[in-house]
Amino acid sequence: MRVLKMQKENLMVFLESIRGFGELWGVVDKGNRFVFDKLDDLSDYDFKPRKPMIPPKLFMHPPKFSMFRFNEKGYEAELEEIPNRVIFGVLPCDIHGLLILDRLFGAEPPDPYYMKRREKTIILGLSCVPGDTCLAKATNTHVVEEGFDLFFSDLDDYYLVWVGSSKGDDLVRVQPDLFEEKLEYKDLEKFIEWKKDRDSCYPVDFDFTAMPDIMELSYNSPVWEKIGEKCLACGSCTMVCPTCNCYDVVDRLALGKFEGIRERHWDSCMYKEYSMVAVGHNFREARSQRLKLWYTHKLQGFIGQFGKPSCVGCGRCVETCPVDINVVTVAKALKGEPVEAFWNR
Amino acid sequence: MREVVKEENPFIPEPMRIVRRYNLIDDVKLFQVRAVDMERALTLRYLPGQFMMISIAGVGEAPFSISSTPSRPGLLEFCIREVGSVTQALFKLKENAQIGIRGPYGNGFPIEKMVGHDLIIVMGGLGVAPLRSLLYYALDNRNQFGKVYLLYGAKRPAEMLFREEFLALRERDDLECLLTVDQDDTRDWPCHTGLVTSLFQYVKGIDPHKTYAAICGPPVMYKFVIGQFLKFNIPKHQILMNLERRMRCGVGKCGHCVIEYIYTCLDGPVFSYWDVIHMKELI
Amino acid sequence: MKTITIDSLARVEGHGGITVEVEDGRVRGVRVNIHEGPRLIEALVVGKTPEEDLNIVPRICAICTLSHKYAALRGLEKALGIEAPWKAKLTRDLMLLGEIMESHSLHIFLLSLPDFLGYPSAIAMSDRYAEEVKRGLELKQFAHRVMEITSARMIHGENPIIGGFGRYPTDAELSGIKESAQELVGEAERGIELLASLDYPSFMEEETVFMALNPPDDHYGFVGDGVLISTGEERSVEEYRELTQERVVPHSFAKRSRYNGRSFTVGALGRMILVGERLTGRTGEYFKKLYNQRWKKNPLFNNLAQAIEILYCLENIPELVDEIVKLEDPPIANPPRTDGEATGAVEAPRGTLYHHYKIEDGLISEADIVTPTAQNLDDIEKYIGIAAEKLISQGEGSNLELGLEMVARAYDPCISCSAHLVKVERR
Amino acid sequence: MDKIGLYSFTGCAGELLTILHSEDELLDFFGCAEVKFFLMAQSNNEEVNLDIALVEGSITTDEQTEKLRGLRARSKTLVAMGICACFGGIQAMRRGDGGWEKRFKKIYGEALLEVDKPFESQPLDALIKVDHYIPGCPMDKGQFFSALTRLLNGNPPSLYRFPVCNECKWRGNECLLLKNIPCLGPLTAGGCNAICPSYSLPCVGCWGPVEEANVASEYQLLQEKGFSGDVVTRRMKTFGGVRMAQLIKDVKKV
Ligand SMILES: Cc1cc2nc3c(=O)[nH]c(=O)nc-3n(C[C@H](O)[C@H](O)[C@H](O)COP(=O)(O)OP(=O)(O)OC[C@H]3O[C@@H](n4cnc5c(N)ncnc54)[C@H](O)[C@@H]3O)c2cc1C
Ligand code: SF4
Ligand code: SF4
Ligand code: SF4
Repeated sequence: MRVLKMQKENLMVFLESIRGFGELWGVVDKGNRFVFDKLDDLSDYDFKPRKPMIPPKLFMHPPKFSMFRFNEKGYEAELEEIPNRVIFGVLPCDIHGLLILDRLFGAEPPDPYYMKRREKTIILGLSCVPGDTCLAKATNTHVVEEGFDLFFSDLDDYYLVWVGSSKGDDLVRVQPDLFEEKLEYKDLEKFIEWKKDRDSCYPVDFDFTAMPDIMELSYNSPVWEKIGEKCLACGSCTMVCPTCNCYDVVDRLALGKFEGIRERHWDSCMYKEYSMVAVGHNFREARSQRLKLWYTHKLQGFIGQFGKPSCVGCGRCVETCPVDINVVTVAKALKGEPVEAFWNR
Repeated sequence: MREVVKEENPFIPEPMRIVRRYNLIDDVKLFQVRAVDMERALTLRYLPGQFMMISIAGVGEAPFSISSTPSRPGLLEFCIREVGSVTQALFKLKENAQIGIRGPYGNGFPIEKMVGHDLIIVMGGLGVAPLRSLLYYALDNRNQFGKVYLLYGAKRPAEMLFREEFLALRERDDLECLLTVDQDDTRDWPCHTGLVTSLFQYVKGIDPHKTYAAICGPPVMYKFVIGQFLKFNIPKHQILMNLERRMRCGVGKCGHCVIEYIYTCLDGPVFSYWDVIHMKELI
Repeated sequence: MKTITIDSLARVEGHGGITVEVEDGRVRGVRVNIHEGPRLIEALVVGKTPEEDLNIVPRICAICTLSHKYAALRGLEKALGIEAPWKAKLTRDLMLLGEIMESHSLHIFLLSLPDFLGYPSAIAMSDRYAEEVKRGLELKQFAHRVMEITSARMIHGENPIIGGFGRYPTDAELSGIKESAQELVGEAERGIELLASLDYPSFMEEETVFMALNPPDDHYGFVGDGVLISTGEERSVEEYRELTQERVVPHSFAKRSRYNGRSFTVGALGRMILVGERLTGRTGEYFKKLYNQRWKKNPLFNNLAQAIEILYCLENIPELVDEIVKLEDPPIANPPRTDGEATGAVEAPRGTLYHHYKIEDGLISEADIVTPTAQNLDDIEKYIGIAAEKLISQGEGSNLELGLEMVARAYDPCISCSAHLVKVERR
Repeated sequence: MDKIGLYSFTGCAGELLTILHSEDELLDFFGCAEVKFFLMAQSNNEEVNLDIALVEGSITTDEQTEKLRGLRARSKTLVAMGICACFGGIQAMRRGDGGWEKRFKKIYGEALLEVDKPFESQPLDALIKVDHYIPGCPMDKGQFFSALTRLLNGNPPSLYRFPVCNECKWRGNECLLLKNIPCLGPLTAGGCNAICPSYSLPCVGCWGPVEEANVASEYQLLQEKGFSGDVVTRRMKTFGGVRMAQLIKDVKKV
């Protein structure tokens, strides 16, 4: 992969220079929460890595949008209003999240809503330092090789910039003098040093490789009942998970004339109605069954099919679930390790 | 213009017309549907066991098995029970009304593998919907299959779907058509009375390893029927069943039909008993 | 004897009616019967925290939800010894302007105008008077935005809390409404002119007593701690019990008020009469031009007073916004104590609204709420009586319903009552 | 064209006002159906057979009970709007504690009322069959029109059936429960766009309980966070009406 070097002070100039490629977005600190917001003014933006509450899936797969309109004459897709966007500061785990969603939405037949938005979104990745809840090393998603256009590795006074796509290359070519083509040996050395350092500070280390077997064996484990009893079925875990994609669909009509939209909005497998079918039969009436689905889906099914979990280790469920039901506590409990969690009290 | 959008957008339904509708029983109707575009109507290909998403603008979408056989192109048939909003809206539509359809979706029956085998088709209640397609496919391509058994159970004679059609099938000598009702409240039911499993006594002379079994019906039925097949020594991967799950997209995106990481809409709705054994949630 | 029934003068909050008994052309009795089922809100908030009270009391009435919120806040904060940050105070004033304007434009354009112009509803009116209906809707919609950005939603917004706000409106939101306010001034003026051009019949004219809060610094406004009375006195809001002397009447779930044995009127008309002279700017000019002695006798002028107040709101919102954006978001003020007793009052769209609380150990032990409509009911009865007598003596039998209804509606007692049908039963 | 009627019982009129406040839709609203009864907006009202009756408010007197029964009898579809109609509203928050008479006396004293026989607040479905529920205090105008347009087309409404937390996350809010703020989002029907948490304020439950409210778990959670059981149940009951009272009772039984 092409790797360049950029002095830190050039980043702002660079981002200003590529505004022509689309709206510039980044993660901002809104007092007590991190969210994606438009960066219209970079003058007091600090370009620090931050983990937004809602992962970047929301750009490709918005919480709620209209799929198409209909009227007496028929259906017409609503795809045209998608803006070009440049997202700065996407973290490695979230890039992995997008790769998993790419696989799902890109599979035959590709989902045009996701694909179109993905196509129109430029991903500028940014290296991070793990926080208290990050477990990306355990899921092997702390490094990225694809899924971005440019990736900025922060080495204190400069960035190493990995060019991950032809569009990324276009970006670099807008003002090539902002980048240094030639990397010296000590740059790579520094990078390796940095990586070693960073990898050593993941607070959560957990071995997921055995999970499929453990899940298989713990199908009847009392853990499921226990977490099912405490789960609030609030769905927060699924909303914040970078690889959760479930959605529901409703038709909405206009008043007074036959015209309307088909709306797609995020849904959660934690909700009771999720698996309900005709005549009220529910395949997952109990919360424990729904939780089991989530965890088999993330930690068993995906590993079985693609060799890795569909958990990307971002730690959001760890941060989000009010009753401490998350990949770490559940996986530990299934392995028979002691767990200190609300649901276990 | 819309053609282009449609081609790249699998969520936009194609316009189709209800050609005819028949009352089968109280809350079940048969809908005959044809693509508005005649060429599309004649070239639409599908497999028995596949399903389509029927869309009523302003109400929503729901998956329905195709009940007609691909061996008779032109018309699509759906056998539909009125249970909720989409089906209610559909039941209100008159002949010639336009609806939207997407599909066909799902794996369908592995016809290529089934060719050359004996067939035992077991259906209960609305389980007719997908299996009728398989049945007529086999009858239309009669020489490709060995023995063909049809076992169908309904609660009462009045609740038997396609009753006249199936009663007539009993006249055929290339098909063993076994019909039963749990209870004969009419007192002139010409066939068997008893649960569908009790029909197995009439299934004779099949070579289990050269037999495919197909089941569809209410969830309670599977266990008992599968038990019978196992007694016959039919290999587990040759026992096939159509499953139902909630579905919003039909193309593996919305997540509702997922079991572990298996999407019922992509990898199903036809599964083998072997799948069921290693995927606990399947039935 | 015949009985005239205004069948469904629904609510102060809900359902009721007006019965007029007439014998030999003389009115024997007028009764505003409030059948609205009782909700016992004042009893329900006992044992709750002040925060919970703030969730509950706005639900007394969806039209004056923010007035209730504000009056309760004033009472509760006073009781707990909280000095709300200045920015909170100004933002609350802004939200109240929004509510007053919204309520007035709804009342004038959708409920009252159809009467004057001879239509059953604003919708029916919208063919010929599309302009007017559109104007009303535009003013209303703007007022909604003010309510939304300050309180978080159109009805029952929870954003105003003890000691401040959950989140203050952003500068962008504020400057947005400032701009729109300036754009709408012309619409409000055309509204005043339309109302000024109407014919105000005089069949019920008689003087009465008016009350309104006395806004500080000789300004016009809707918040204050003193009550001005048209008899020339000024009292403190803490004396509200004496001022309103609530009593229960057998024919109504709504309580009644009298001052020194006399019925009285609160609301836009009262405010104009008592503090209208303090108005400045375009609003002041209109007041000077239009105000006259008939206003003191004729409740129908409440409509005109409301129209002038709409302009007042529009003229004041930009100034208020300018002041608010200058201030940093302050932290939420915490209560220094957990016990206390106090009365808070604001001018709601329909008049003075009192919230009195006693708090012990952080929980409310007593609550008393006096709504403007409860205060106005006796005067409504009085004016309906006069009107009925006069109209009957003039042989205006056919216009009786409309006449009585217009009187009731002028008070804008609460929205539903103002749109109801009058039935005359002749026995 | 469908005949519809809008009725109001004991409450704050929040639902009918929500409709009246829909400036953009108001004219279309009156154009899309024959509005036979809407006291708040028109004076030419008629009590006739209806295709759709839209009812707000709870029932608190004998006269209202009679009226509601009559309305049910002449309406093909009856929709309860707002938590007063759906669950009894805030005036039902203490239902069943036996103290209603006392509270009534507290407000009205011993004065003899001739009006109508009042009783403690009841949701509509305690007295008649309700076909559809639109929760909220007040209901959301978008949800209302979405339900209405579907009904006018002869289809059942399709309202959100998830808790407040869903939309709260759509809006990227950090969960208040994690900050020890007693948010009732997980127990409360969604559809309000998670307004309160988006203003850093706890959900007070004003939309009434969501279908699957895990009361026991939230109760325990809030207790662990230092809120007394009293405070927690009081909060849950404020807007939860008879449904929440039932849920709490069920938990206590276990
Ligand atoms: C692959 C596949 C093939 C199928 N083939 C057929 C077929 O051939 N024929 C056929 O008839 N069916 C078939 N089905 C089932 C069919 O898809 C469902 O019956 C259909 O989705 C019902 O749609 P609806 O909109 O009418 O019902 P919905 O309105 O979605 O209601 C469905 C059920 O959901 C529940 N529900 C919905 N709303 C509420 C509410 N407000 N409160 C409580 N519960 C509620 C109820 O239990 C209701 O019965 C198939 C399903 C699958 C997955
Ligand atoms: S696991 Fe936690 S976050 Fe997810 S639904 Fe349950 S309580 Fe909510
Ligand atoms: S539900 Fe809320 S908004 Fe509706 S009437 Fe009751 S208190 Fe008012
Ligand atoms: S803040 Fe409240 S509504 Fe939002 S996720 Fe947390 S509990 Fe749910």
